[in-house]
Amino acid sequence: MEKDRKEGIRGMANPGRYGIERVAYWLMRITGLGLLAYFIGHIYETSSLLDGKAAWNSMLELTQTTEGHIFLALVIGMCVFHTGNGIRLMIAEAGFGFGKARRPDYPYTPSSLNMKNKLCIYVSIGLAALAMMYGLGVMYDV
Amino acid sequence: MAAIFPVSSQEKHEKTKPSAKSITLRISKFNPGKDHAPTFLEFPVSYEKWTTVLDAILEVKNYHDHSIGVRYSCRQAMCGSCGMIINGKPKLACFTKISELNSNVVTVEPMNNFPLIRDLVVGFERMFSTHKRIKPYIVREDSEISSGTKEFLQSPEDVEKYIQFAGCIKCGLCNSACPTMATDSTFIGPQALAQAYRYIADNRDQGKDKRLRIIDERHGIWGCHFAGSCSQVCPKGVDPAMGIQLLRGYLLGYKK
Amino acid sequence: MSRMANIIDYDLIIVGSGLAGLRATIQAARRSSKIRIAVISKVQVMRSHSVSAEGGTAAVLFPDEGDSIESHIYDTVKGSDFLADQDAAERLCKEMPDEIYQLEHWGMPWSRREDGRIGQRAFGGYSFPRASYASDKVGFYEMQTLYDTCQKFDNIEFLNEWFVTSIIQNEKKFAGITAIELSNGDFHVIKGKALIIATGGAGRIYSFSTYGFSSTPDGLDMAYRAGLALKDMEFVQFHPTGIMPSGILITEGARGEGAYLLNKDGDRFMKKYASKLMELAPRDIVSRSIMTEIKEGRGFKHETGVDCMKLDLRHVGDKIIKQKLGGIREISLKFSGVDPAKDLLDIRPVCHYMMGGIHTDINGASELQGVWAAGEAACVSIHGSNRLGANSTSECLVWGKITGDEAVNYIEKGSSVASFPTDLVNAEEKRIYDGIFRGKGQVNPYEVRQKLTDTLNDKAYVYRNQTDLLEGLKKVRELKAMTWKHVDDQAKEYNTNFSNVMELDSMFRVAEVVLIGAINRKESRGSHARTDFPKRDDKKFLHHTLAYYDPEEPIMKKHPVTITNYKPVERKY
Amino acid sequence: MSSIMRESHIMKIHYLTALVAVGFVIIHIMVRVMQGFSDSLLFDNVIANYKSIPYAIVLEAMLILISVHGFNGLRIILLEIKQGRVYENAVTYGCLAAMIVLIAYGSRTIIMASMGMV
Repeated sequence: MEKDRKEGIRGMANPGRYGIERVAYWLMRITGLGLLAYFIGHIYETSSLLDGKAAWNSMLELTQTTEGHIFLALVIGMCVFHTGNGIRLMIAEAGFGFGKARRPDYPYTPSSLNMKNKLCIYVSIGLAALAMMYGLGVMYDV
Repeated sequence: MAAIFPVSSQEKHEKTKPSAKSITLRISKFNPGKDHAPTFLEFPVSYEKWTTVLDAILEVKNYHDHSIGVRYSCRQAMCGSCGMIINGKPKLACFTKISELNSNVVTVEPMNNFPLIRDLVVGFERMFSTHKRIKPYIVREDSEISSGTKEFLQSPEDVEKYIQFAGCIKCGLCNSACPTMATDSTFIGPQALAQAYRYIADNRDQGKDKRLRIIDERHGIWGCHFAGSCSQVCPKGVDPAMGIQLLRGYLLGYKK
Repeated sequence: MSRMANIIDYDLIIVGSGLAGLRATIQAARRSSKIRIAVISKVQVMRSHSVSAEGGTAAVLFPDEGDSIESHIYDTVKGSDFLADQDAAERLCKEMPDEIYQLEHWGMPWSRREDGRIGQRAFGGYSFPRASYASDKVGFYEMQTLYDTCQKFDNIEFLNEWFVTSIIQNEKKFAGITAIELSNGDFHVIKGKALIIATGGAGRIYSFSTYGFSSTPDGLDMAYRAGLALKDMEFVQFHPTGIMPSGILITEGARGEGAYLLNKDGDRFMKKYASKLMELAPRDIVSRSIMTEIKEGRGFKHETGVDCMKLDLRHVGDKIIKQKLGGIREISLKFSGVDPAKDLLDIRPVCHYMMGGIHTDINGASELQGVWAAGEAACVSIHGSNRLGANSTSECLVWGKITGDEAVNYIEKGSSVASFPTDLVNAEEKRIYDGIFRGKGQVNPYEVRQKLTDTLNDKAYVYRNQTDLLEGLKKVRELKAMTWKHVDDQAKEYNTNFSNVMELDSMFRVAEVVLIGAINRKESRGSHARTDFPKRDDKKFLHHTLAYYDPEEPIMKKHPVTITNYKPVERKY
Repeated sequence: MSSIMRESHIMKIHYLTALVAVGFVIIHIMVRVMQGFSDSLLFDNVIANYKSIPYAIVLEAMLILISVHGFNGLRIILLEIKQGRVYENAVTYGCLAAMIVLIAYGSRTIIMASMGMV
């Protein structure tokens, strides 16, 4: 057993025991990593331009599949969530949106976990879902 | 363990009387000096509506298994000794009533993200040293009085600005819940950061720049990603997450 | 010697890390950065029970508004039922204002008045509202301020969770201590030039107690075994308002903010017993009044079957309660399920403080050269037979500072011990390892502890009498004779079974001193109320009680009370 | 890296790159959607896009901003997962190197395509 008994990645990733803020934290990481992976892939994908039309078209064939479209829809979702939640974090991390510090009354409800923040998280998730649907609509010309 | 006899056979101890309500208490036992892996011991415990998890653990320690290692003292959520994981979440044992857990099984384990000493007892050396690192005292030249000195004036509103963060009892629950501390044992942690804010927000203090410099490093304040778990588990309403975000306002230049 | 591998060396050893211990630590550390200080405690720093002090710290801060040092001294002496040493009380009251301001300069979050000055509230037995407060967590904030201020110094070392077992001396001088490091079970010898004992009170010898579990008499007992006298141990303060069923303290500050005590008829019965101060009479009087009401059938029954009384905070209002009494609001909501703004609290007198302690002079010096005692562990005696609320944190601060200074003076004079007495270390090792750790027996020590503490509760509570006290002593001795001295957990690491049995061992010796002192004092004075001797008897008993250790039975002696300006008169409130 | 820069400076960059990149990404997507999604993917249309210098500049800026933001994010996550001098240096310089390589590789596409070297 490790000396520090750190919870480890499983503890970090397990969002179930705490509130929606912990879920948001976890989604932020996953979407960030996902977007970075997509971004690297996208750079590689577009580099096929330089090898001419045939190379470009065969690359397109690889990505213009059902799986490719679902993946792209996911990327849109990740992008929207990461942006929405990211803006929330930037505002919060600058110290705005908690009201004032004050003597707390039992039972304690931390004002950093307030409705404004929770709402922003839910809205970010909602917007991500809408954007994914819209994206799929565009890709399938609905 | 030797058999334990009652003091006299007629006088049965009151506390061992079976009551209508009872739960199974599962206690994590692990002595790194002797054992290879943690095991759980299970004990039936009867309870009343005011029985706390600490009461239950001590009942077991006093009458069933003397060897249970547990740290406790004030039993009124002021000393911060009895932080542990109760049914999966970091809580103070003395501040958690069995009746409010709504569970027939209560599992207690040592806090995560701290080195284990034995059973439910963890080592606090690192947390105490990070607390020391952020200079948790009033920094100013005239902080020692001479005869005839009166107080620095401070309005009730000035006190409100930091009093929330002065409630920290150093129980370590926030550090145990923190997702960054789950993998990064060099992270300064919500406990120390909240205390850094407590002193910076105090209008008697002049140590802001020194403290900001200390926390503005690789495993410093930016290791916080505002998952809010620290504030969720804090038994005293300290809200470390808020303190940390307010600190960042200074570092990002929004606040002077 | 097999175990004696660990010898550590410091200049100043402070045992106990509560208010008095930390105040002494800072005083010594700021006097000289060359002095190496060890703060040793069986709990971690900030876990000492000082953190649970609630109501306030008494000091005269507003002489311009009608308060005076003189009045504080007289209130303290009168509160003590004239058993206090008046020179000590005077010193306390004179030094206190500076202590309040010093704490404030170190960051103490005192509650403030609108004009920005430190707020004070009314407290029992005072003729002026002079309890400086920080909502109702005064002890906690004071501890935090002192602990945090300790972090400034590099010559302080905290030995957290070391259980000190004995004082080692040679040629009537302090030489060192022995201690067990709880985390790994190692036995250490710590040499030092000076020792300050600040181990607090011993209220866990009572089962219904506001004290934390760690407030056992091992510190007092260690001094007692080393030949130091315990003074006035029969005076145990019962705080009127311990909440049912846990016994957690509901601060006197609640009554300071206006709470009423009500009996079954809905009467504020205190008007019968202290028509002027009512609920804010000194604690001994209020506790006796509650017990009298209960005895005369005007009490309540708590659902546990125990008699109790009601505390009414409803008219104080939610706003004030939240602002000034947030701590007790939390306690009553959590532990008793009662909102003080809406319902009455069930309360009962509860063991809260020991006026007695290690016998010291006015400088906190004990009878052994190089050893001082401060705080509740010491008996200077400021509180005589009954302490006023808010004077205990004051005492911790003032005598913490005084003993810190005195110890540094002593160290700087360069007095040292000729040779280190290893035979005493051997004897101590034998006592704890052969006598306790490897002891044999069948009786459950925890059950014995419960019975011992129940006995004190039953037989030496608010009202006492000869029959009860003698029965109590007999019962305690019967329990002591049982085979409870054994440790079933033989592990080295964090063995609290071992420390619990050592604590129990010390509880027996100190409980005996409490009971014998109470039996000998055939009068009623302050907290010691005898139904068979209901009057104070200044002719025979205007003296302190000293108890010296003897393996058979404590040797009891008398010690004169210092009276300077105030002749004993009848107490009326 | 953190010996050269304070962590708060890095975080300011992290926030700023994110905000600006969001703006450019919106432009990027709008341009594509206005063209019609499938049409926008046709080889000739894509090359035509690249040849518009303002659009190429948008792409290049986006490439740099997202690379900086993304690899800094990756660095933060990796530094929190494990600690130690060697590991931390490897992560820091590894991320920096990866960032540079990706920017160089992407720039090659943008520059060559916009200059018509296809």
